[in-house]
Amino acid sequence: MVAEGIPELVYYLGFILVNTIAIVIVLILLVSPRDRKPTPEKRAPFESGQIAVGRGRTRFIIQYYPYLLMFVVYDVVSMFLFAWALNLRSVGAAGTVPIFIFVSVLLFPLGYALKLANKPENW
Amino acid sequence: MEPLSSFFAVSIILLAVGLFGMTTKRSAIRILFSVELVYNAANLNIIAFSRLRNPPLITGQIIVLFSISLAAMEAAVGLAIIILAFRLNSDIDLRKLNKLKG
Amino acid sequence: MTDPAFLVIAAATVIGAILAIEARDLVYGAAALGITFLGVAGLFILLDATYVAAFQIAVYIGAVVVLILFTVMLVGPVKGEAPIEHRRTSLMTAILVSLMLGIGGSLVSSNAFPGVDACGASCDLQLLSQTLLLGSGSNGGYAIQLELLSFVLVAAVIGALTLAKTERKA
Amino acid sequence: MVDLPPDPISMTIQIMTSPLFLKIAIFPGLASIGIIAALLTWLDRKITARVQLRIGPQYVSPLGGILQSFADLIKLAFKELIIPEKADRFFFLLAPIFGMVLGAGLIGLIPFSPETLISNLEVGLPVFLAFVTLSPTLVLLAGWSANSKYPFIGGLRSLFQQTGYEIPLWLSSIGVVMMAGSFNLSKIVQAQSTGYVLFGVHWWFIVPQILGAIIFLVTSVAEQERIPFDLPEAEPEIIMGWQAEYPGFLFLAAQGAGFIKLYAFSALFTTIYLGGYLGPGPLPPLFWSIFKTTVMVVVVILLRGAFGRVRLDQLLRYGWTLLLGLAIANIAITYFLIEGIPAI
Repeated sequence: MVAEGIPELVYYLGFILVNTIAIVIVLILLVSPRDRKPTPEKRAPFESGQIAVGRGRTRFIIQYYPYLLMFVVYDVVSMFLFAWALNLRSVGAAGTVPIFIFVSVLLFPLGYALKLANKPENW
Repeated sequence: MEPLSSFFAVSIILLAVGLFGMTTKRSAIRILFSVELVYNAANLNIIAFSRLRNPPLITGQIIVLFSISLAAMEAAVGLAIIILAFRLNSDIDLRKLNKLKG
Repeated sequence: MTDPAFLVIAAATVIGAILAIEARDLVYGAAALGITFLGVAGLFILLDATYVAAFQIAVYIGAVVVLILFTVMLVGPVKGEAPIEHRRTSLMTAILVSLMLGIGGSLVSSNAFPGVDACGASCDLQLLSQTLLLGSGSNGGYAIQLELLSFVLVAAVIGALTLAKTERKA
Repeated sequence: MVDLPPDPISMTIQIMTSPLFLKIAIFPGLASIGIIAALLTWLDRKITARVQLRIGPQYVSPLGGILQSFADLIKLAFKELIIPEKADRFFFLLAPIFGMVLGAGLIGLIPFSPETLISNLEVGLPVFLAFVTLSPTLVLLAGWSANSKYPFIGGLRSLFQQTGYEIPLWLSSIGVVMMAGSFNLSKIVQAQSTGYVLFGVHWWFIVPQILGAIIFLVTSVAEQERIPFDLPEAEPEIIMGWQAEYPGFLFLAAQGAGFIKLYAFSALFTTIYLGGYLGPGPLPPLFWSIFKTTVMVVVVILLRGAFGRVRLDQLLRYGWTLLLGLAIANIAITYFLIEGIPAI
């Protein structure tokens, strides 16, 4: 006897596997005849029709890095909130207080991150 | 069903790979990868040991929830340090970060 | 009898871990690390810890891998890592690794730990949040630890932000 | 007694006609996902054209050019596959294909009727949302791999946008979990038939969760990178963004992944807010789920005709202040709806 939910998971993983195989096969079947010796002009990056200058991976946006950090924090917060919400009716007020404190403490770094991200001269 | 010792074996291999990376690599990001691997080995071990009893110890799962959260924050701080080091030195090779050496 | 699902997931985990350390390009290393995290999540599912697996996918693959990729792309291509110089370090590592692998092998061969039985209703998801917030039996719950975790998170985030921002020259 | 070796032909027929295989292969699985993605492409073009007082595709087939996207598929499939110089081939090829797989994997979790579902996971909703979290990684890798400036800008924009709007999406769906007391999507649908009671009538979760539903709709449009939140592929600014360098079939895959995502998010909205397959009258459950999903798809497409595009800093500030605050407020309101207002 296996636990409830485990065979479902196997179906699901199988479904994803079948998807992958099907899409790859379709791609291989439909893949068009390739040019064996493409000219350099053909292989040049498109870049909105202009001649590419310099390295491709420049123009980095770092100003919004604080938001990325807040995403890490709030990912953790929302996973804990999910655990609380699942069992709200039996946990009741006694279990809600710690979660409430947890969320409200984590509002402070959000304020700091917003303040930093809105000042481009910091980055 | 799979014996628990197989899970311990996977955990030990992850730990060994992580330790190997920590001792032999020089790039700071690579060492961060190793630390994450060691974290994962520990988490896997805790979950596997919590299944040793039937019904399983739910405390093991809760410890792993905390551990994952802390590992995420450790990665965030570590990467911030790497960004700072890159800004100051334009290199993240740990053996070249020796400006504090007298 | 080895479960084929276990074999596939474990192989993906181990190969991902080795690639994460050894892949030449750091972006490939980060992607391989993501595969390892996904494999560990799969092993959690095989151990009936489904919520922990979802947590692992969301936090590790959703957040940590993205953050690592962002930093790797910011830092740009590394100019080739120099090979190991200190022979002593590599020797130590080799001894350590072989010792670990020996222990692992003996663990697998001896049937020290029995197979896991399916847990059915006792693996109920509701139990997790119940224990987390209120505790069960003599255990008083993890509310204090949760608050401590929130303070650690605040400290870590403010520290990381302060480190990463640039000081304006006055 | 010797076991007869099973006849391969009859075994194949048996497997091919088993309900699980039919579900995976036809509906709600592979074949239907492909056809629906093609039809949604047509619907998107047609409705947007009507909003802008144009006609839209009309030549392929008498029914208002309904076969236009199939014709496009054939055209794009026979285009030459040009991979730009210095591009990272592995991630360049992998990202759009894996995006399609991810979208199709989301469909596998949706219950279209009590029987028509591929997997009935006990942690269905978190798994759906956790899979959605994987997509910024893919878009970032796609933008990085092309080694060109506009795709890289698009990839980074997508990273900030999708991670920023992920959090209100999660927090707004927490309200549903609080009301239903389960992560299982089938149980969430069932909870809506016996769930919230107001004026002696059972209501779907859109009534007590109206604020959450609005936040969910807005953030899911942002996750799908559609107007007004299509900054990562903004055509006038950065020329399709991360899709700029994709040739023929890979461009089709990237676009198709977007439409599969539109379908999956509309189906999830139907499931958790609009009562899924529940509905009045003698009509079958399957009809109701498909009907409501279609309505949601049309609503999202109409948004495209009605709005302009926001700027990246505005987008992120709204997401992290207004939407996040409203989502937390929604959780508080839901808590008081369930537990009652405490007497002070």
